[in-house]
Amino acid sequence: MPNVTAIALIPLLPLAGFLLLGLFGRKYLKNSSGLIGTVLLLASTILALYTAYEYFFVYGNVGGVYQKFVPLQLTWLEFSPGVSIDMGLIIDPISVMMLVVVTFISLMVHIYSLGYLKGEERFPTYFSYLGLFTFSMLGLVLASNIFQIYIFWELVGVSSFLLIGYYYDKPSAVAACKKAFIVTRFADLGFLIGILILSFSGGTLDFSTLIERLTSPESNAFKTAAASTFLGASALTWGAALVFIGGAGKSAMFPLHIWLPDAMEGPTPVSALIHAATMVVAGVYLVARLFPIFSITVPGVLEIIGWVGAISAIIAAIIACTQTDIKRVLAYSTMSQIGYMMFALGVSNYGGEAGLGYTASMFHLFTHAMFKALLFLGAGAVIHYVHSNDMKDMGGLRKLLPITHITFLIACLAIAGVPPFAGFFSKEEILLAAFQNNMAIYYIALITSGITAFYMFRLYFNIFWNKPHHAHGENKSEGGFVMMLPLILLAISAAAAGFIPFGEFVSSDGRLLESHFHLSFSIAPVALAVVGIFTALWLYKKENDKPAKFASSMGGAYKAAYNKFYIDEVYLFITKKVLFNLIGRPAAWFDKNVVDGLMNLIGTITEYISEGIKKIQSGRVQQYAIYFLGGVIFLAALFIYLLK
Amino acid sequence: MNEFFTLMKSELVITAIIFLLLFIKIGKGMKNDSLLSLVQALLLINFIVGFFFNKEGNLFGDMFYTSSLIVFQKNILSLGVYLISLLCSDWLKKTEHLPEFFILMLSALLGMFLMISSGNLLIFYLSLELATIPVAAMANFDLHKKRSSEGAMKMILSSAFSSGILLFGISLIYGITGTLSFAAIPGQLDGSTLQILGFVFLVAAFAFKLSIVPFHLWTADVYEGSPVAVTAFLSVISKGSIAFIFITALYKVFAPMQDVWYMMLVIFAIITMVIGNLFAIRQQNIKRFLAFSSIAQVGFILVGMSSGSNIGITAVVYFILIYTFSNLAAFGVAAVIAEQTGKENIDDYKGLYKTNPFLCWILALALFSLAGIPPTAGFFGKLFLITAGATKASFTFIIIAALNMIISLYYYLRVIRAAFMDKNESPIGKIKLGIAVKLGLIICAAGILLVGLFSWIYDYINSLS
Amino acid sequence: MNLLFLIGLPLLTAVAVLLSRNKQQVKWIALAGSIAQLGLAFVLFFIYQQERNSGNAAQMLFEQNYPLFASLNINFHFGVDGISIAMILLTAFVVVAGVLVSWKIEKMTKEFYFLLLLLGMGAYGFFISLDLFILFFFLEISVIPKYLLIGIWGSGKKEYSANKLALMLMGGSALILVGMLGLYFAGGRSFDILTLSKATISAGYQSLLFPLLFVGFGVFTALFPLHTWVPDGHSSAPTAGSMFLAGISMKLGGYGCLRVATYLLPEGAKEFADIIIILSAIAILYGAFATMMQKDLKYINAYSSVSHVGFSLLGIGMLTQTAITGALMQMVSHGLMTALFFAVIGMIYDRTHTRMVGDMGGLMKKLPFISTIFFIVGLCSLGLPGLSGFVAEMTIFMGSWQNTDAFHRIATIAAAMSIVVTAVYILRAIGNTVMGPIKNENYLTLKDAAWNEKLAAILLVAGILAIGIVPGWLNDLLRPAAEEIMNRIAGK
Amino acid sequence: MEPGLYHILFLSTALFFIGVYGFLTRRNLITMLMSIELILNSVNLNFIAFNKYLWPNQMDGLFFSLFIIAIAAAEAAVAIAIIINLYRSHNSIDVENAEDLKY
Repeated sequence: MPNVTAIALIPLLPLAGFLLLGLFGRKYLKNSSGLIGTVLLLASTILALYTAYEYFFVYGNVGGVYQKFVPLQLTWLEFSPGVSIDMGLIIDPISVMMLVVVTFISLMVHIYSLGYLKGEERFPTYFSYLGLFTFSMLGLVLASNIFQIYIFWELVGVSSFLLIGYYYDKPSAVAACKKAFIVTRFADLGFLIGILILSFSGGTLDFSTLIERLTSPESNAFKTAAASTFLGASALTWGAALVFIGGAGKSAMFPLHIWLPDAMEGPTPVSALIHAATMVVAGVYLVARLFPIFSITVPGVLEIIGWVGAISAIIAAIIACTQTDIKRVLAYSTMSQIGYMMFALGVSNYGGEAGLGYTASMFHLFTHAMFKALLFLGAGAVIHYVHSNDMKDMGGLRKLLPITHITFLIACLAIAGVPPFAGFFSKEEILLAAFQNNMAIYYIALITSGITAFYMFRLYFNIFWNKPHHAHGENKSEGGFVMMLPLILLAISAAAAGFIPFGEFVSSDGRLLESHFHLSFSIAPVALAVVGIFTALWLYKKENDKPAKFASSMGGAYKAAYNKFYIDEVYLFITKKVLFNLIGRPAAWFDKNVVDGLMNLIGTITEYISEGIKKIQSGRVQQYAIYFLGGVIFLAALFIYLLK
Repeated sequence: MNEFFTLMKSELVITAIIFLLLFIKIGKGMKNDSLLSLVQALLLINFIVGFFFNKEGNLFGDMFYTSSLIVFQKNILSLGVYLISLLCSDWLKKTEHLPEFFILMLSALLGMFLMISSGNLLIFYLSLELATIPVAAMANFDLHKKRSSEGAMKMILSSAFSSGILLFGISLIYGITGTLSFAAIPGQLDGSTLQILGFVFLVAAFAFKLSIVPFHLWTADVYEGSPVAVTAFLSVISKGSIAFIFITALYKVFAPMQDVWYMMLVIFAIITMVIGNLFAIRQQNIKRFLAFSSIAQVGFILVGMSSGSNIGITAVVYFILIYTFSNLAAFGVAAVIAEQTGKENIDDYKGLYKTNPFLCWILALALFSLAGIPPTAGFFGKLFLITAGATKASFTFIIIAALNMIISLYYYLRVIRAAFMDKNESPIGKIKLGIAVKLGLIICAAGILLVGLFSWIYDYINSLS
Repeated sequence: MNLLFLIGLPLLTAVAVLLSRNKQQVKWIALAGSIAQLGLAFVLFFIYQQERNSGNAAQMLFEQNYPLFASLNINFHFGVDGISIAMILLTAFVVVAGVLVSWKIEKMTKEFYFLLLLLGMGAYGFFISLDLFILFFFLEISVIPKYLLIGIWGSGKKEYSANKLALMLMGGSALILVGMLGLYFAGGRSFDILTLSKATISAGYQSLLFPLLFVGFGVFTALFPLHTWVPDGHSSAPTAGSMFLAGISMKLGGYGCLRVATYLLPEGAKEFADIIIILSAIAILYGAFATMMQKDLKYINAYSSVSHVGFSLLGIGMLTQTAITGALMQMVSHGLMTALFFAVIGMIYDRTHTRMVGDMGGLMKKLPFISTIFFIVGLCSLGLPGLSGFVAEMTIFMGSWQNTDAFHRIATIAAAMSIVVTAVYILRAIGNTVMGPIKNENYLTLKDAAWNEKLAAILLVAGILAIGIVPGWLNDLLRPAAEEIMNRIAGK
Repeated sequence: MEPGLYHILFLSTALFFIGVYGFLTRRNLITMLMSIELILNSVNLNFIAFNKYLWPNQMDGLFFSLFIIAIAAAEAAVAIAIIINLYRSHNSIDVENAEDLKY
């Protein structure tokens, strides 16, 4: 049986770190803060690994099926009998897997940050934010209740907001964090309404009950939900679709991805943690969590998911080829890889062999976390060295940054899907799943993997080869042990993670799913990857004008891609022009002039009248007498004629 | 014989004081200060005496009639007179004809007493004139001020005119019913046209004295023209007395015509409140301002009166008690300021708080009480008036009444704003308050704050009516 | 326990303040008094819980009934249920905070604190009275303090705002008064809420009285389109004044809308529910959008108050138990939040001497504490989990969704949209003031919060967190009362 | 023929309105006062007539008219005094010159 205290401690330790450093860090723990945070996280990492071991090898598997445990569930807020927000811990394959990923990556980032942000003014604040983020992410992962996941969802959002805006005096950073928060918030609106619909039709907020009620065709909850339709789609479909919008927002799926590239304004380790490995895959995790419901909705929300994922994957890949800011390149590649995971879910089905996509998606999530974190941290090391994000300031660094160079190369090979690195296996399964279900998506994926290889190596060559580096005077080392250790560890896992028989642990229905390889199948993608790599080699190995020519030959297409297909501009138009000028300004004006004006008008009218009637008081006794008589006559007439 | 003394005791006391003053006048006379304090003492005695050996009964064949309620009303009036003598002592000290002033004021008071307890149209008419003519003379007491004499002229002429109308009405009623006694008239009434005509003429006179729109036009001019003491007397004492007798007239004498006068009261109430408020909004002179505000207050009194039941009587009497305190407090402040600085405009009050916080708080209390805002007693007074008016449950009427409270609040706030908030480089200087004035103001403030919370007062009045 | 303490203690404090000699004395007496009130409120809270746990299921606890105007059947009738307790706690918190933040008041300190405490007393009295007349008395009693506080210690076009506020509120009270009298005569000459709640009033008569009472109280709680006193009033008032206005006074209105209008006139409520929903939905969105355009921090919060209070009215209009509970939670939450917001704005203003968002920037560097509080309250206002706003709003949404028809659903979704707009304007405010580069060199010399400001802020934050992190207690407090109201509406 | 009630009532009413008319139109304060006397006298006529023709067994009307005459005298006395004082300050007894107090 799961060990509640151990599991509960996993998120609580980072929380403790957050409180400790947040309250006292600034004054008392200025120097020790980094260490405290790291140690606490180390502890929870160990706990997570322990939990994972226990679950997968001791108690988790009952009769060949990985069970779903809810060892702890406290009522937090009861809306009405049966419908309540519970704070619980859920233990099942994906949550345990995520526990490991989150804690491990977070630990790496903590260690790395010790070096990366050394001598920072707000060192404690930074680590407290990291703690907050890790806590909320773990809470999200462990959520046993759909509203609980929403709560931590929001918390994750705000901690990412804080971390992106860590350099709060940089206007671009402020803009970026606002953008990130608002865009995801907009998506969360969908999520919220989705929750309302699902919980109302399910009559509960608890995941297990909800899924059970909404997926068993004979339960009346399912019947009513399926029966009550709006705009041709059943309540169930609407709920699932809206929930997915939330997920798409967090996972930067097209067209809600615009915040992700800007989010790179944050410190690089943060990007590695939040915007590569953990938070951005929350959307995938959410869909996986509610997968049974998604898988039975008609018309299939899964199809939407699949297409959204595929489109995001390819668009992001194309844009990535044109960017020169290395972090932005990585950001788009992240988006593209998450696209993979999404459509992998989209092409999957619930249960058995058909559930391959699900497993593949989770697998890719796992490996991607490793190598993408590695890439970011490597990029961080580079940036730390050259003090710039831009490719043109780099080149020929392989001598100066040997370790970074090697690890980065491994990561590139991994993401490019070159065997035997991790990316190869996971991507392989995804392609297989797509191949089995949806050819169109399969081809898109195939092309994308080629492009992926190309832009990753474009990046690699531009950083480490190309023009020789003009070392500007100082000749410092590449960041020291604390920064190199994470790189190495991650490199190892990025290289080795692929050999984990993932299907045995994680599958849509908890049953074993052995993944079998057909070499014939994997020829195409690998070949494409190699082609991509060699194109990159040919274009960028030496400094030359081929890329420029190439770009100009593409003409408009290149320009469009370079400008991210002008999606930002569209958003800008909607917000600035429509929201502010067409709604906000009129509303403010209306309030100031019409509503307020009415109130003042009443006053003015009163005074006007009182000015108008002042003549009555003429100051002449005789006039007064006339009014007197008038009154008398009026009364007499009234009572004698009218009221008789 | 003995009964004669107990029943008419207040009248007798007043008469005694009047004669005493006469002798003093005829005799070698007294210094103003000592005379003033003497009179204040006497008035206090008169007020206290009012509480003892009260009996219910009537004299001279129903011509004079008194009850504990009437006694209570008389006490309110004598309290009011006492307060005036305190609050205006600055001005009184300066007048060279102090005894005459008090003789006039007290004979007017005597007239009101008789009027309240009159049981016969003849006595009513006589006492009404007794209550009016001296006041006209008082209004002219600032002999050298043009405005004073103008105000007095307007008052005497218009009141003479109104009494002419009144008499015509009385003569008609006499012609129809053949009797003048309040007790006998109701039996004779059958609502014939001529009766209504007579009734309307009669009511017109009441309306004139109560300054109900459109019979109110003399009010503001007279108030502005006459000295503050007289204005206070007019706005509180004579209004109160007329209101009391008006109730008796409507509820007792013209009871058979209730549906007629209910209608009339509603109309009166509405236009009086509205016109009074609208005029008050744009007044600059504080006395004139208070004149119109008191007109509006009369409108509220009418709302209460329209109920036509005991609750109405109680509400009106209760309100007038509170109104005495509130209005006299306001007038008291106006009086000291006018007397010591000669300033009577609201704009002159700007920045008053800097120099005279005490006066300002009193003023604020008084005005909030007039506006009917808790914790002041005015809140209760107004609320009960409206409650009484609501017994007939005609919503529009009540809503109009309630909405008028907004306008009135608006102009009361104008004064408070001037006193508390507005900047002024040359505010009114520090004002020295004599013992008497201070005492008067404190009594008023106490009344404003406590009468509302001492709910037994209301219940007591209710038990009387 | 004797509820009269709740009125007596503030009164005593106020009198003591009047009698005290110098400014220091005034402040300390006021502080001590208000803290004592807070203590009293907590004592009341715990005793109440004990009573309930010991199975006392009476609708009102600690009832007291003294005849006041016997002949009119007006009584000093006091008693508390969960709603009152919650509101009393809120009031106590805000009063202490208000006293603390106005520590620096130099002009007419004595009068200031006197009026402040009087305002608090009015609120306490209002929340415990079960007799409409007394209720109305305490509602009106706050007019003088409000007017003078804004007019004397205010800023900007204060006289105008004070006038507007006083008059509009007076208008509200006028309507309430008429409705009250209508109830009085319809319910057999009684102002007693409990008696009236048993009385049977014809549906027609109810739908005549309900608008009067609801709109009347609505004016107090910024019911669209009668909210226009809110922006001017709040922005002109002194810091503590705004805190009291938005934190307490607006809640009087909401409480009245629920306890008097909806509870006593269920038929009327049913008839007008849709209109209420429409108005409040408009208020929510419209207020939010109007906020986006504001440049003055106080105006931002004032308009956002319009939007937030709209939620509680929406909850009332939805007429489901959950929604009403949410509405009440929103009142408490908004009270604490907006009070804190105004307090922070005041702190910033005292230092930068501007409230214009455009002129600030980078306050985080020099004012870390104040900025952090600003962050927290901003996040609370945009409904971040773990802070009170989230709990209240979600409860309202869940409750509203229980109405299955399209109209209610659409209204709910419309209201939900405001969470995005809220995020926009809050982040805009935060981004331009707390974050960003420092625009003005003078800001480099600013001093962070003093002890009194810190204390006030921490107090309110504690309240916000207490609701946000463990909402259960508040829920349990309010739910039974809401149930009672729903039973009456359902005609049980 | 001998006059009946209605003749007298007619006369008195006419007198009343003449008085009113005079009060409303005359500029001279004294004249206005006199027109008020006219009104009062018409009332006296009323009382006496009613008393004689309708209620002969009581004397109320007669007494009332006596009192009216007395009061009228007192009223006139005060009024004249005031008018004289007005003349002192305004140097005229024309009502139109005494219109400072208005609005």
